Amino acid sequence: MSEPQRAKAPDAGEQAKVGVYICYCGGNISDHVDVEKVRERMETVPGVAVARTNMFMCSDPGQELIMEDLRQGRINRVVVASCAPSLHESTFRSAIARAGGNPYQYEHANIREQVSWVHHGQAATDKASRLIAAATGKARTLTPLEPLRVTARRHAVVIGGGIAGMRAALDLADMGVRVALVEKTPYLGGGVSRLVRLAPTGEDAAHLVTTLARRILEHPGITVHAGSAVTTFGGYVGNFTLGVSPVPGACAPAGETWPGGYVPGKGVLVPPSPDGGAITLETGVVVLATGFASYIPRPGEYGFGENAEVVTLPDLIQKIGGLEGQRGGTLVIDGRPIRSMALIHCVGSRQIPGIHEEDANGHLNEHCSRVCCTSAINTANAIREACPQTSVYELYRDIRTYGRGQEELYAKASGNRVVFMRFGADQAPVVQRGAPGSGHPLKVTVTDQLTFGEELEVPVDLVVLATGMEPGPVADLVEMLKLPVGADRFLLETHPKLRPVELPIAGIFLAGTCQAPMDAGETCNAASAAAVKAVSLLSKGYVELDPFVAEVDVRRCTGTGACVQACLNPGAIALETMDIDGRPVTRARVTPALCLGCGACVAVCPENAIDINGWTLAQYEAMVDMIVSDAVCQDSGAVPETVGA
Amino acid sequence: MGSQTGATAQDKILLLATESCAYPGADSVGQAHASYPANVYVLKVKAPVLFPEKFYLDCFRKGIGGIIIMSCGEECPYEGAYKAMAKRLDRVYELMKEEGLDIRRLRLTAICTVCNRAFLNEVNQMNQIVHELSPPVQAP
Amino acid sequence: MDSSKNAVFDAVVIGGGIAGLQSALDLAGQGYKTAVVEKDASIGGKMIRLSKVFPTLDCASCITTPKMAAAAHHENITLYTWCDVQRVEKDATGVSVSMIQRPRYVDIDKCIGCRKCEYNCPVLVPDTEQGGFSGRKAIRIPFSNAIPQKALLDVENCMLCGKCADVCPTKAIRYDQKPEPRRIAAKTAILATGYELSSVTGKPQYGNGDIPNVIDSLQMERLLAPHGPYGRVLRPSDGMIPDSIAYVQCAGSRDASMGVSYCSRFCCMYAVKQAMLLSGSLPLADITIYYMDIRAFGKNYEQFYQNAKAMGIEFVKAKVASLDAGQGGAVTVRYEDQTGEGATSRDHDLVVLSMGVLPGFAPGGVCPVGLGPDGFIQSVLPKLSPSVTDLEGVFVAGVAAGPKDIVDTITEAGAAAMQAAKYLTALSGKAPGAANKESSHE
Amino acid sequence: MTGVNPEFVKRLEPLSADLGSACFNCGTCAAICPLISEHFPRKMIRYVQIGAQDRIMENARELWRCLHCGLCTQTCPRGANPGEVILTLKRYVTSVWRKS
Repeated sequence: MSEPQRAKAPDAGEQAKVGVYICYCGGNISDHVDVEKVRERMETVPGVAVARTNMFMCSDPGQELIMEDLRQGRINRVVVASCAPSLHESTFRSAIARAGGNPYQYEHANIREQVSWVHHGQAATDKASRLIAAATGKARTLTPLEPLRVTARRHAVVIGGGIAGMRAALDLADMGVRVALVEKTPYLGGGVSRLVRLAPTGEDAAHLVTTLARRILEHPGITVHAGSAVTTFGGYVGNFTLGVSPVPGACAPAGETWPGGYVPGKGVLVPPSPDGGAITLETGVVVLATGFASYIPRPGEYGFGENAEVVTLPDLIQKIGGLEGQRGGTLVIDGRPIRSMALIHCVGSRQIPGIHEEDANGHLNEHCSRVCCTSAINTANAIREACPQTSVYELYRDIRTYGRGQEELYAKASGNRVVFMRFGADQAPVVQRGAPGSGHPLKVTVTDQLTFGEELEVPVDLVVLATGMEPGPVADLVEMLKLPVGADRFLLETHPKLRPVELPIAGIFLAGTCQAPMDAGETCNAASAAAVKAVSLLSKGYVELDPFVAEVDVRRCTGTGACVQACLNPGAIALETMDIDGRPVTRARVTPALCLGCGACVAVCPENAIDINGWTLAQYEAMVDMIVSDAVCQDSGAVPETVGA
Repeated sequence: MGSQTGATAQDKILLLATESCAYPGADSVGQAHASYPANVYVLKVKAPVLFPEKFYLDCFRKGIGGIIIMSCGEECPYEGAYKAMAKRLDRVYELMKEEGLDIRRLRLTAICTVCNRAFLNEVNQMNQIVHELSPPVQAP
Repeated sequence: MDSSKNAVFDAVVIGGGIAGLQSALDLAGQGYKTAVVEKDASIGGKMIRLSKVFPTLDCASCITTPKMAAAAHHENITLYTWCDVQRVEKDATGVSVSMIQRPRYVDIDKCIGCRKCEYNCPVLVPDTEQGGFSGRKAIRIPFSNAIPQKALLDVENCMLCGKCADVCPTKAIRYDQKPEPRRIAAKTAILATGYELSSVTGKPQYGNGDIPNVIDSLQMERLLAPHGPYGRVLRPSDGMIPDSIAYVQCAGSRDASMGVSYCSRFCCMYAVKQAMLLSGSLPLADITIYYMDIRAFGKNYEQFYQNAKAMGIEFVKAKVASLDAGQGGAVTVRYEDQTGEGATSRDHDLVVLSMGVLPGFAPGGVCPVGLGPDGFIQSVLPKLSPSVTDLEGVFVAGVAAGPKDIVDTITEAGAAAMQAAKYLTALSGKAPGAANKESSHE
Repeated sequence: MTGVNPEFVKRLEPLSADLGSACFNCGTCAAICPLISEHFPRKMIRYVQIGAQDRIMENARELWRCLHCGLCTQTCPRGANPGEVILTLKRYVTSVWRKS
């Protein structure tokens, strides 16, 4: 085994004593890995002072094992072998810190997701042994590190002026954080402005939007940049820089309305900003509240685009508004009486490969859009209550009135004699022109599972497609901010339960439907949750960052400048003249807050004089040595051979 | 230098998996309990651009049979890192040829956090390759 | 951890489940001194008792324990476990919570959680933490990953033999411990009181709990948990490995005949999740889910449901009408095959009732907060700020405000912490804007 | 092919206060009915919902097998009162038969 080539100075003189802690994970690991055998093997690994096991290493007693060994001075490096580091690395780092150790003298071996859940028998035990041995190889050379402290601007940029963006902006501003709200259109209100009465409690969308928008416009801590978009992005948590420019053509038609007034379908018109042109915003955090797009049916999908009588639900909602003047009789749309209408659910949602057709870009919307069932039923109720002469049929796959008060809305629809019909994913209803003389322009035929699989024919005057939510058009932001996107193309949170409104990029948060379909209440909850994370991050005036940045060993550096050439974040590393042993010399120097920690510099240094703290090349070499070494175990079938350890 | 004995060491496959994409991708395969050969070892890296040419050649010398660099591809959080690394790999391939190493032993691929099928494909293919090829270093 | 009789905080969170813990962490993270009051002997709520969670199939313990540990170790958080809230009062000065610290019969400061008492206790009773399928001692650590890891004596079953006191290395057993009143004063409160599973006795047609091998969904969570009672899935009556398992959806929800008309929101997904876990541990078993509508509405839930279908789990659209004990421990399920021949019956080795949820807290006489017709705490701003209640300065998070899955609960808990923080800020006058203005006018 | 007829239900309205509109077709009544298997009584409720008058007349004899034990009404999750719907249909069918 090769000894570390470059042990760091602070560690000199202190012999590495590694503690290895192996988790049973209540059988998750121990069902496939012989944990006690692994522990025995680890006791023979050079540098390992103790090796212990526990049912749940993450539990208090498990952590206590580690802390006690540290306190007693039995160990000074820690290796925990358990589940994925994403789950518990921070748990163990903080346990080490509580016991007075340095949390960065820690290495994690992933023997659940990458061993016990994918391999079985002897092979699993052997692989776990080698992985843990490799972790000890790295741990032996880990030096104490301190987190970087970066001053953070008490300022937030919120991108998107729908209810998510407005909710987050108000919460932040009420906590004393200055906020710049950037909205592409000249209006505040987003998706909710395209609604009328919100299910299930019947709030007036215009009132909700107006309430939030007025408070935003009056708030001294909030500046609104409407009709503007983010065009450049740079910096890091606490100190982001965003370029914001006017969107060409994004202005309200002159004379259409007045600043501060509500325009149905659009929102509250924002007074033009005094500065007008392109500006630069310097900010501590960014909240993404970019919203969703409504699915547009393909031409011919349920007769859409081919029949004027086929419309989408969002279009219908705007057309009928509050159903003013439509009391007591038959619903009239554009002068045409609607005696019978069919609402078809799951249009552009819950699409299944092999059954549904992909869009022009090869995408299928496999997700459920969450809000359409309740929205469709809400609309059906409004119509049936205002216009009892209009019959309403709902053709669905599953009724998903999941939320509080929503099942009651569904029951009410039944009471209102909305007729529900259920179709299978592979038996979509067919929309055709009605027979001449039928008195209805369209007919819908459906194999109805509620009627024992009989085929029903429904003559209708209108077909309404309950279209789903799609990810909004944010490709530019995804590109600029390097945002992670899920298989469903919505922005992807770090973890749905551990960190539901956070991204892997520190200081950037998710609010609302840019992440997944949500209703208004859920959107505001998500926005407030994002705001609370942002406020916590800014509360101290500084942000602590991981110390995994490049560091130059000035004794080895000869000032070739290769690292400066290779650096991917210009400015993070530069050549400087400095005094060493009384002589002025040119050496490389890193600005830690700008360093991305990517290591591009490491590979090119001819002198091996630069490394990423906590991820050094020598540590990788040590890990590879331990993986290939047969010191801890022989692979099954291998010729047994003793190796000098 | 560690031991290079035993007929098994050359079978080992190293995955250099990026912390933001491929490493959680490997975890996702685990969450799905999808089995793959146990000679595959995942090392977490911030960005594979860190490794100089020599690192790869040393790995083969030590007996690693195959290396898959599982990067984030175009989604790489470090702008320009992917390109810089791809360029470096061209030189690694040249050096491998000079040393008589089959260049199929080293692959660069992009694996996302939910790319379970792609992950399994890659490791199974590499496993087949290292089984077909004779060990990169001859056992003494 | 547990603190003195009278204490003053910025915020008090009632309920130490995942909602309460997340709210407390988000308040403490901003520097607010926060108390968490929990009726159980451990924090962690329902979530820590689950096996794995949908749609990621992470083990519940792995997701919950970091938050439990973070709360327990946070310098700004004080935990009060095993406490019964008597009164929550709101006046001009803030919120005061009167409660009774129930006796553990163990000196919590002395107990080191070594379990010697538990190992030596001769009294064995059914362990409700394991679905009643295995035994526990009269004195025990509540469950393996409980926080705090402190022993608890069950006085109803203890026969006062004195063995625990004899073996306790720290002399922590206190047979004479008495309930102690405590009082907490704070400026704001978050109600995160969670839920209870609805009762199997709610519908006589489902057997009132008397049919062997009919279990509820939390019992199945224990059977599936890696640290469950058997370590594998066996049916309770005879230890047989079940070949055929059925789920009865809406067994405690969407049913006026049981008095619960609302949808409990997460039963579909936990049934699909359990079915997937079962088909992993029992690859040969047939798994059938009887349902009315599969409500897979959350992020990646539909994809999860479609995966379950692709794995061969059978979904039958029918509300089960009745259950009966069949031959040899089987359970006969009676339902209407809607696209087939009509009313029919099928036998399964094991039947799981997907129970719904009932409010975990009846505030009547305790806290003057407004309730909805469903008995859950009412939000006065369900769209703009769902955590705002009709009591100024008192907020609500999680299932206390209506059924909700873990993802939505955690998000709402963050939102409640935000609203509480704004309320505190407005009170102190340090920041512009006024939270109370918002709660009355939005 | 079965045609739907929203007008049909209006003919039943004078005969009853409850036409099973609350029914969400869960099938409890069909499975709980001790006398008749197949889809009864949900079948009748469903035909009322979609206005399939012909189907009701074709299957009218089933109505008289119902003894009004009340089990369906008692267990209905939506409180849709299937027993009352069957009674209403008996009245309706009788009136049609009388006329013809």
